[in-house]
Amino acid sequence: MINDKNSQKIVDIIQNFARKHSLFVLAYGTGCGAIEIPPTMTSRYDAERFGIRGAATPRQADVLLITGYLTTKTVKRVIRVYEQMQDPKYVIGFGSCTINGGMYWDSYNTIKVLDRYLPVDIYINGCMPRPEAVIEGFIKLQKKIMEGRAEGAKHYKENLEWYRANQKKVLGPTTPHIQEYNW
Amino acid sequence: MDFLIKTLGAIATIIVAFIVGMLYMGINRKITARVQNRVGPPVWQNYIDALKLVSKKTSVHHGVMQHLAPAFLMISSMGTLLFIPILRGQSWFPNLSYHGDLIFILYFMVLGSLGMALGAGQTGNPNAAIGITRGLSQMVGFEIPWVMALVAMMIQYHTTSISDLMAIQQQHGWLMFQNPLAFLAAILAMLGMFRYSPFDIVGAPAELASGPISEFGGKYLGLMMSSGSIFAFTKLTLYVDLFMGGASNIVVLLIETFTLYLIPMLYGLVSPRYRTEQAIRYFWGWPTVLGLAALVYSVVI
Amino acid sequence: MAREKVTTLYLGPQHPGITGNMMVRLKVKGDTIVGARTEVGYLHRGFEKLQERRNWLQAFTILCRFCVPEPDPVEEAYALAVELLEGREVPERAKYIRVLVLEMARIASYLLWYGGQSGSAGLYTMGQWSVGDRNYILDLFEDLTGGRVYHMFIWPGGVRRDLPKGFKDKAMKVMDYLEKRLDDYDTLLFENSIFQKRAKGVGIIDKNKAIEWGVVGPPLRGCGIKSDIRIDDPYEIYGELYEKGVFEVHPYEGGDVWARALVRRFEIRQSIKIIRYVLDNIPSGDFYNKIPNPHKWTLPKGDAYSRVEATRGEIGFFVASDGSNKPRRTHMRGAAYVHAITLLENILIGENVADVSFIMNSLGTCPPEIER
Amino acid sequence: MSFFNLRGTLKPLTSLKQFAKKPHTIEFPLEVPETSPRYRGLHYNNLDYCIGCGNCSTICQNAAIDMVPVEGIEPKKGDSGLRPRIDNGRCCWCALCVEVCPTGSLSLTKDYIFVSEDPDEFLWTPGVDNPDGINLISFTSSPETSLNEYQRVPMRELDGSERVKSFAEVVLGYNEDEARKEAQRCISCGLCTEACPDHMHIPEYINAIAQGNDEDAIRIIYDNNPLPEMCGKVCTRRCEEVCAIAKRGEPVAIRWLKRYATERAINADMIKEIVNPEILPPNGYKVGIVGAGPSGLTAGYYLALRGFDVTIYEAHDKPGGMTMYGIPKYRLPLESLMKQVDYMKKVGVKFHFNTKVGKDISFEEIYEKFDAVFVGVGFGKPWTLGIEGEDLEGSSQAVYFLERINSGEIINVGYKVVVIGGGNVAIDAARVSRRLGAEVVMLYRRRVEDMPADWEEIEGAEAEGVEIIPQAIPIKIHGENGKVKAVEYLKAEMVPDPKGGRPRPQPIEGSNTIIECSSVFAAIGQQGDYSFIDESKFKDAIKIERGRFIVNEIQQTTLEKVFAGGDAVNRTADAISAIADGYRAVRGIEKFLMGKGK
Amino acid sequence: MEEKKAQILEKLQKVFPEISETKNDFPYNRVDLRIEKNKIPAILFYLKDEMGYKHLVHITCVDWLEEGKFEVIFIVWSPVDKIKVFVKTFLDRNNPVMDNVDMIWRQANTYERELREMFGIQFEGLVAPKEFILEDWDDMPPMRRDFDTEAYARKRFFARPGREDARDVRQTIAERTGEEIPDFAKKYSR
Repeated sequence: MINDKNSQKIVDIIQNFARKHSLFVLAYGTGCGAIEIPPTMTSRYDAERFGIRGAATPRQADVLLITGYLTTKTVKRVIRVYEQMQDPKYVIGFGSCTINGGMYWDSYNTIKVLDRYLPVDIYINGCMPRPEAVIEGFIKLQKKIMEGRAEGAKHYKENLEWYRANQKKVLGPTTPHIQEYNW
Repeated sequence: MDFLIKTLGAIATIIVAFIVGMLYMGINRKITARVQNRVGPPVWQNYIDALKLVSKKTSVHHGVMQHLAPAFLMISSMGTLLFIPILRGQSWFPNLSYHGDLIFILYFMVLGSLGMALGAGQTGNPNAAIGITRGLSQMVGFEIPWVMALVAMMIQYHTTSISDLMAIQQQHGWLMFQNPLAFLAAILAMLGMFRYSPFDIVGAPAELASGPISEFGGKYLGLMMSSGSIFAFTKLTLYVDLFMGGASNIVVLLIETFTLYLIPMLYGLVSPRYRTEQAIRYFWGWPTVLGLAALVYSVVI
Repeated sequence: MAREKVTTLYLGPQHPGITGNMMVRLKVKGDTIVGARTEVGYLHRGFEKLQERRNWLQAFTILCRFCVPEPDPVEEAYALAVELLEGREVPERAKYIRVLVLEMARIASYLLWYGGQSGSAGLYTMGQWSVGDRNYILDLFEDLTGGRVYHMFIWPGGVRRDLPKGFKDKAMKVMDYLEKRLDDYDTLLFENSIFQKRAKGVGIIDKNKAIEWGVVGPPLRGCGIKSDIRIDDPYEIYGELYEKGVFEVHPYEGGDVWARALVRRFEIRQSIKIIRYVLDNIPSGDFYNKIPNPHKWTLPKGDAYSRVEATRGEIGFFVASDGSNKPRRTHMRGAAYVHAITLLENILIGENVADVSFIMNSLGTCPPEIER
Repeated sequence: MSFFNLRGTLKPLTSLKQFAKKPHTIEFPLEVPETSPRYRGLHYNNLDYCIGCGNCSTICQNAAIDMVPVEGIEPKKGDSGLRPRIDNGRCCWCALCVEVCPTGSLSLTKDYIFVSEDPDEFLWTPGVDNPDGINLISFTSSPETSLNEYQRVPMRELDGSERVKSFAEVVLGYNEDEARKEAQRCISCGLCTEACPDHMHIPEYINAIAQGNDEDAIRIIYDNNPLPEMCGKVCTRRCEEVCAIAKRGEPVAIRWLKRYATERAINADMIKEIVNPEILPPNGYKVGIVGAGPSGLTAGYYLALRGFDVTIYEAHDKPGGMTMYGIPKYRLPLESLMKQVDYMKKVGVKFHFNTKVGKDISFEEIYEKFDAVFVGVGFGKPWTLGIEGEDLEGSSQAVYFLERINSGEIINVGYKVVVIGGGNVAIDAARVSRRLGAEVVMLYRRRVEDMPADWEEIEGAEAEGVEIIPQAIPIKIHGENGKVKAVEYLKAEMVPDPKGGRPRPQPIEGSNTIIECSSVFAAIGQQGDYSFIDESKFKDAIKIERGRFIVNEIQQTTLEKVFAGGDAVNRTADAISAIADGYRAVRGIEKFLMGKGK
Repeated sequence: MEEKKAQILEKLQKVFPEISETKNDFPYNRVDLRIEKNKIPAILFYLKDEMGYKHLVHITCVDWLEEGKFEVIFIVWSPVDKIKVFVKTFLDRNNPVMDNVDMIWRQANTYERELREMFGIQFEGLVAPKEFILEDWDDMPPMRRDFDTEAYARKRFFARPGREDARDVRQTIAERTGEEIPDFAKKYSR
């Protein structure tokens, strides 16, 4: 009948389907990109149609939206928040500044390349990306989840040392030391 | 054999309650969306959410109570469900309803919240701690009119059994017309019980992140969500049983429960949240007055 | 509830109730706040440093990131400061278009505030409506400036583009729609007894101390003091408009969240009036007094400070030039800089924990403006 | 606040009526809303219009734009061959790059969705990677909205009627404010430097002027052009032809700016003081230069700076060659040229005037005496018309006419002058004749737009009352008493060239027209006169082809000690090319001699 | 307004003869004055309490690196006079110390914290947490002119590789044509 491999496949498909259609986004406006989140979530664009909704705390969230630049002070919190989130978790880089520094490319207080510090699944370009682009980004993420390729969290765990080294370079002595952070 | 059927019946009851509760929440989201001028998620969105939450990996450990809290909630909601009659005069899903006793149910309903309180307390999240304080305060608030309404009926009909009350309503008509004061008090208490706006002070996102459940994610949250939907259905059925004489078949039950469900939902849609002390003052205001009046009315009658 | 133990509660930086990315550290006794400390810096990008490295025009594109919900007053403040420093004239038509943009920005910002204020009170329907309707204003912005959120439109010397064809009709339609919707908002929010209960008597600012404490804008008008940069230190055509009675400034007594809400409710309608007037009476002519090649555009040595009334209050821009093509120093004064730190720390004491984000919203806290 | 606010509780419930309204949600992937007609989305670059000036890359405060070579785009004059590449990980969509694009090739489109898993994908070349963007263009700049100033600061000139009264300089030059303003128009791309035969450091000195630092400008100008004031007045301005601004407007007045800067130094002492060149100690080599034309002077000056012992032999009594004798004084006053030559004398260049090589001194002598020889003899001999009556009195070559005028002779040209030709020499002859009080008619074979002369010159001539008759081919000069009486010409029509070149004039039979006149000047080109090397020793050693010396890239002729430059070498036949040749020869000679020494 | 501006200066100069430099010929409502740093609290007190300049608009600082000075500027505004007064003072860049004024306006505390952090100006008597905006900052105060933010950013953060093949237009053309741009001209290249 159904062997283990096949059943695992079916389970995966069901799981991915559920994960794809139910994305809880952590309400953390890290940068100016947060300004296009309310329009995306409210009546005009209504991201809830896709099962995207806000989650108040990292424990409940699936998606970490990095809405723009991260200052060195924020990046500590973001790393902590990311590590508090439960697998599977996804990171969306939102806006130009997550890709290569954006307009803060020469600023002394923002990180430039997000994927050195956190595994990023999807980049949405724009400054600011319009709600349509944000939704497009979510659709791409859904596709990636369905194909089972959204393995950022796994990659992070496997390459933790590399990420930690990069984080340390920016954060100095206050890099979070424990991976499992309890309040 | 009888035991087996009863067990299967109980399971079926829980499944139906889960499905219906989730469906109501889905409809809630849809109606909310429409009032808010938007399309909203599909009705089955909550099932997907629950499925996803259950499929998540969970690797948080704060203590034993934290793991038990969702179980407490589940036991409380399922237990309550099993102790109340679903349909009147039908032998389907009788479960334990013949043992159903209002006073017992009153206590059983609180069990979940207490378990939750212990669990959330163990997470050490200050938001959770404040949320619990608020939740318990609010419970103290709405329990008073709620208990008063129930006591009024107990006094009026000299019984604490739900089945008996349902039987009485068959003869005298619905209790909501027999003792409208008690019904009003109970409905106002129900607003608090459902924790929709303006009484969503426990999990108020803008104030406390999500309160007691701040530290619960993944499977725990999935369980809580499921138990919440079961509990919602349970409460609605209880109200239908108490004030609308129960339902003779599943369609009537759905209509009646949904009508009741609309009240907290629609009111919540257009109301901001009360502060904790305002909420308590609210419950100790008109609802309590109504409850007292109901008591007096039942005594006089 | 009546525990006497003082606990510390961190609100933010990741917290759904906080406006933007900042933190308030609260000392709480039961539900009552006994001490508050604002901690900012989560959004500091060193804009002023970056502006020093860019020439006068390049520095202009950074401006709208100073305060994201309402970028135009910052652009206006910078343009005004540069114009004051250089003595550059702005064509009349440009002034009208600027006022149009500023008032549109004011409406957009107030609509966002409707969402924030009611959302922090748990009334999400309001936010869904107003933030959704805000998109109509953003559509207008898109037609006019080419940008939805970041307009980068008001620049030294005038504005970047003229009004597009058919803009007036479209804008008028949006204004009509908004006026209708504002009545809906009133039904839902201002006539709501629960909102009134939440808002009255909360977050009171002392009228006598208000000016000294640096309160500006709607919070100051909410203290019953008639103060508005648009009429006190008029810029563009506001002085003229005020004299003609196109708009009014109305203070409300009380100093609480409710009074501030009323001020905003009143002003959003005034903005619609101004927009109608501007669209009807806009003169023809140039919209831009062209600056020279931006790489070689130098400003005379000196400094200037300009002030603009934004929805949060007074926005100011200090620029100092050493005679080169780059600013020597720019320094922005945000209203939130005072409101969200010393004032907030002050008025939070004695309030309920539940009201923190409620009060923050009513003050118009905007962290990017504080940290820049 | 009443204890129970019934209205306040119930009124909000009426909001629930919104349930009946249709939601205004845009269901995005299903319906895609149209963005506004001036939306600032992703870039699009029209690769054909783009000239790779890089202005977009410098205005971008995010350093988001790189200039990179693109396959299929060859660099040429006026096109750097580079195209902007956008790093969308930097771009903030401010569209300043569009506002400063001088050609208008860069624009933003309505397309704004750019989502990818791969962060490296955000580095892309607009126009190459999104060729269909041309249909979506939304945010563009027009000359009105652009940040570039497309209007040149007008140059003040004497009025046409005023000009013909004297030989006073027509162009008055910029004053300080005008010069600053004009200099600010320059976007410093440097495309012009490639078009300039001498590769002057144009953006640098214009920037110096714009920043109010005229002395630095002069210093930069003198770095590779020792006759800038002359260039500032009469240069053919190949630089302005490729000016990036000229794609949509008037080019930056590079020539006038140079003129402005160099005129700041009012005499030779001042030039020396400002330029303050570093003169290397004598290195013992001697270099002889034949001809004090632009190329010879240039070579002389820079060789002197490099420590060579330089001697210039000039046939005329004044330096400058064609620039002295061929260019009328209303364009290039004597003083300005003399000022620069005086300066050269100050840095140690030795002159022998009135010394014609081949007559007063033999070329062999020079060849033997010096370690290297530079020949910059120019084209002194004009082409003849080859028509009947050319040798009549009153008919002469425009070049000789100008030469005589410039040496101070007073010539009576009579009541009406016919000038044949359409080049700068022809125009000069015509305008000089106007100043001598004659009516002037110009005959040119082709159309006015085909005239090789500067359009400014043509306009100037017309403003002064010169009549230009295009498509006229002279066939005979009628004489009376050995004097010119009239010119007969045929009208011509333009026929396409079968080889694909520019249209050629074809005479129309029987359209003979006769203009009465008192003088005829022919100006149809010159050729070289190399009689001075007609000695057998050099005749074969120095190869000449089609009237020009054959030189390699360092201006070395086939005889290794002899270098050549100017009109006698290049085909462009203008002063700046001659200067460039001279400058190149300096480096050649230096390499040749110093390399040999080591 | 011109009269009022003159009056203000006159009045202030009477009380504070130390005022060294004044300027009130701006075409708008602004008066400038310069005073030595130890008189700052006194003149601000006077402006606020005696003359009605109750609203502290701004405190800012300009770094004149070449002259070795910090210029601290206080801008105050009177809702009655409707005039801005700029009170300026110079500090020695090597020893930037001045008096704290947050007892006059509480919000000055925030400004002073910022200036302390961004310029390293020490306000004597300022009570506030050490860090304001930055966290674990280990370099010189970043708003000083001699702090090179780009170099710092390059040192501390990563930039995405792949853009090294960018060419400078001017350089490319110069290379192609063999033009040698002399060193003294290079500062004018773009």
